[in-house]
Amino acid sequence: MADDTDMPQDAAETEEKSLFEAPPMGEQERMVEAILFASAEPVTVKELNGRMPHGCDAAEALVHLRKRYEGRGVNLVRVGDAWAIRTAPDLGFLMQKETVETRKLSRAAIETLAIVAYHQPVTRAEIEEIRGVAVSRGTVDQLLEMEWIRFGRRRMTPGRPVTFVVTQEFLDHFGLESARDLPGLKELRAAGLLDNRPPPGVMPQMGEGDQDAEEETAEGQSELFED
Amino acid sequence: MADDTDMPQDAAETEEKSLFEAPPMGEQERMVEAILFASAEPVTVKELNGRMPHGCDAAEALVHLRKRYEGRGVNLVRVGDAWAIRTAPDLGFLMQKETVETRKLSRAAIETLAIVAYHQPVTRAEIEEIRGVAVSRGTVDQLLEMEWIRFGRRRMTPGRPVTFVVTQEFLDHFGLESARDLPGLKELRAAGLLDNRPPPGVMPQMGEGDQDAEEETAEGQSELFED
Amino acid sequence: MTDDPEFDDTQDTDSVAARLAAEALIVDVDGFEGPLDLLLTLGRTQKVDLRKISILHLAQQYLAFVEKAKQLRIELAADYLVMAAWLAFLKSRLLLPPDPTEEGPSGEELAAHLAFQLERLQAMRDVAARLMARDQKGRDFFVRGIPENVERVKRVTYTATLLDLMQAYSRIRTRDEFRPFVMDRDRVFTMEQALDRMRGLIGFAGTWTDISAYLPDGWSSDPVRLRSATAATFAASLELAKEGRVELRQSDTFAPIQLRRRGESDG
Repeated sequence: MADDTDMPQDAAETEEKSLFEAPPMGEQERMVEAILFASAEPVTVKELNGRMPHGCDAAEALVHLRKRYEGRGVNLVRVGDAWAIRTAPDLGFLMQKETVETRKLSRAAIETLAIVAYHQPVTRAEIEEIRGVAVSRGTVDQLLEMEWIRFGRRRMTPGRPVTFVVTQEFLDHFGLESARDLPGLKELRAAGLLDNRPPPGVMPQMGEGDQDAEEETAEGQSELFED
Repeated sequence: MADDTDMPQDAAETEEKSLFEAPPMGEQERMVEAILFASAEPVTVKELNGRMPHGCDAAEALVHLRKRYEGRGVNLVRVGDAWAIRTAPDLGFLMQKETVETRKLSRAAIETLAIVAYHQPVTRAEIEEIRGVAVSRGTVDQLLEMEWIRFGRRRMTPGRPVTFVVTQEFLDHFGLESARDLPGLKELRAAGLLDNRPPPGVMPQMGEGDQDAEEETAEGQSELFED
Repeated sequence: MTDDPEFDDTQDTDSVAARLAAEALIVDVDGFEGPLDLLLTLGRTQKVDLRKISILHLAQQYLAFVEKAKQLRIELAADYLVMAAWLAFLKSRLLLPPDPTEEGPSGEELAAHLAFQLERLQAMRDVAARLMARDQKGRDFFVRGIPENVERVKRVTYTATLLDLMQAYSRIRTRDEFRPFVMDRDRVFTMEQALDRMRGLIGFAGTWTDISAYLPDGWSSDPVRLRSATAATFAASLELAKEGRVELRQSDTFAPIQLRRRGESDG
């Protein structure tokens, strides 16, 4: 189209003729394409014809061009009685630029996460029991969405409640090989992370529904306490 | 997410995999097409990749897309590290309506621009040495304002003079893929006309009239004139 | 010295040569961008490749120009005179046999550099013209007329450190450990207690009764105890309404909340 390299010998004659004859359809299509691309607003067929050389048929060129853009990343669309090139509707998501903002996890979320990590597999009721307050759906959803916790097996107790466990993603984020690597209470205390020193001999009471968790963590912790 | 409690392990794995599998190249080409059509400014490959789904290869998609638009009414052009869609230059006659009236540049501004383009990074003193006259502040300001030149790194010589380089906007404006494609660059280099050849011994100092320039460039100049 | 004469003012070589012959060059002195520009114009009159230019001849031309200006009492800018002095010095160096005791660059070296400067300036002017002759954006080719704005989407990611995690856990467990010691249960009336109490009483609540009537005895004098009992009783009422055992009503905001047993017939 662009390369009319094989111009006939009698170029002068052709040129003179072309003053009266419309350019080939391929050329007209290019013209419509360029005009629609550069225009600040949709262009009517009438205006296209007005801007193109005499004898052009913008309406026909539009038909060809529309076909050419079918299924492409941009399409030729009709806006009233005018035409414009627009992003294909399915690619609208590309017209967004994401900026990521990092925030600290809320206290409720970090506490819930800590309970899942130390007591997994743990049911929602057990989390509430340990925290002493209800766990909002939003908090659990947030942790699920972050892929730090996931659903574990259902507990084989009446109501078959779902349990939560931490994910590999969680372990990766916190640089742990397994949840068992989490320091136990004694270690936390030694590190000064427990503000209040309970009377000696008093061990933390787990929630009553917490049998599994108790079993699971006891081992992990005693292991840690050995050194 | 909430209800895939009983999702088998391998199903989860497949889903994770597909998140990291790039869309087919044809789809990637459409995406690049949509992004470039939507932008009046050139878009870098890096930004394209950032906006496209994970695993996409914008550089390869660009190769295909460029071919697709060869000879069309709009073309894919490279501008430095970035890409843009521009109307074909031979159709400029259709765009009287879109034509932007640019401020007429003075001869001094045009020569200064050429010197920056061919000698970049170049200090003000070097521009003055080449032109044989002081460069007025207005000339440099005009080129900076048009975003055709910008400040480059300071020269690591006494006085640490600032240098000027041409911008992506300059390349875009003159339809250059890179500063290496400047017309006649090779010939000039071959003829040694781009060498920084210090004048031997005593030569009259150029551009003595301009106080500003004098202050700013005194050190740069003396450096150039010392041997 | 002015810096920005119009670009279009570039002189046609032939006409300049003609005017030089007529010494009209001097009238045009303001049109030159300094001595180098003038030298380049003079050099072009030699009608040879700039690389073969005779610098000696050029120096003579320039000095003749300055001489003429003096005769015509035309004020030349200082840099034209500096250049004249330097060219006079260069001319003498080029004409006299080299003095081996003299320091500094030879006349040939100085002349070669001047020739280089002239050639370089001419080259820059040529490429500047070629650059401006290129297709230009907004004149020959055009950008997208309806660019789409890229919407900025802010995505928030949450993060926490291992320390946060451990501190949170410590906080919870510490609270657990101290619960028996710190909780002042004397002043707390729980919902369970209220429920137990109300379950026993609602059987008799056939007519609308203010729920405050269900407060336990001895809990209404101390404000803290009253608040706890009221809250527990209200929560228990809601629970019972949820179970379908009672009905609740309130005529207005802050109006008394009334309760009555739900009859089997309503069920």
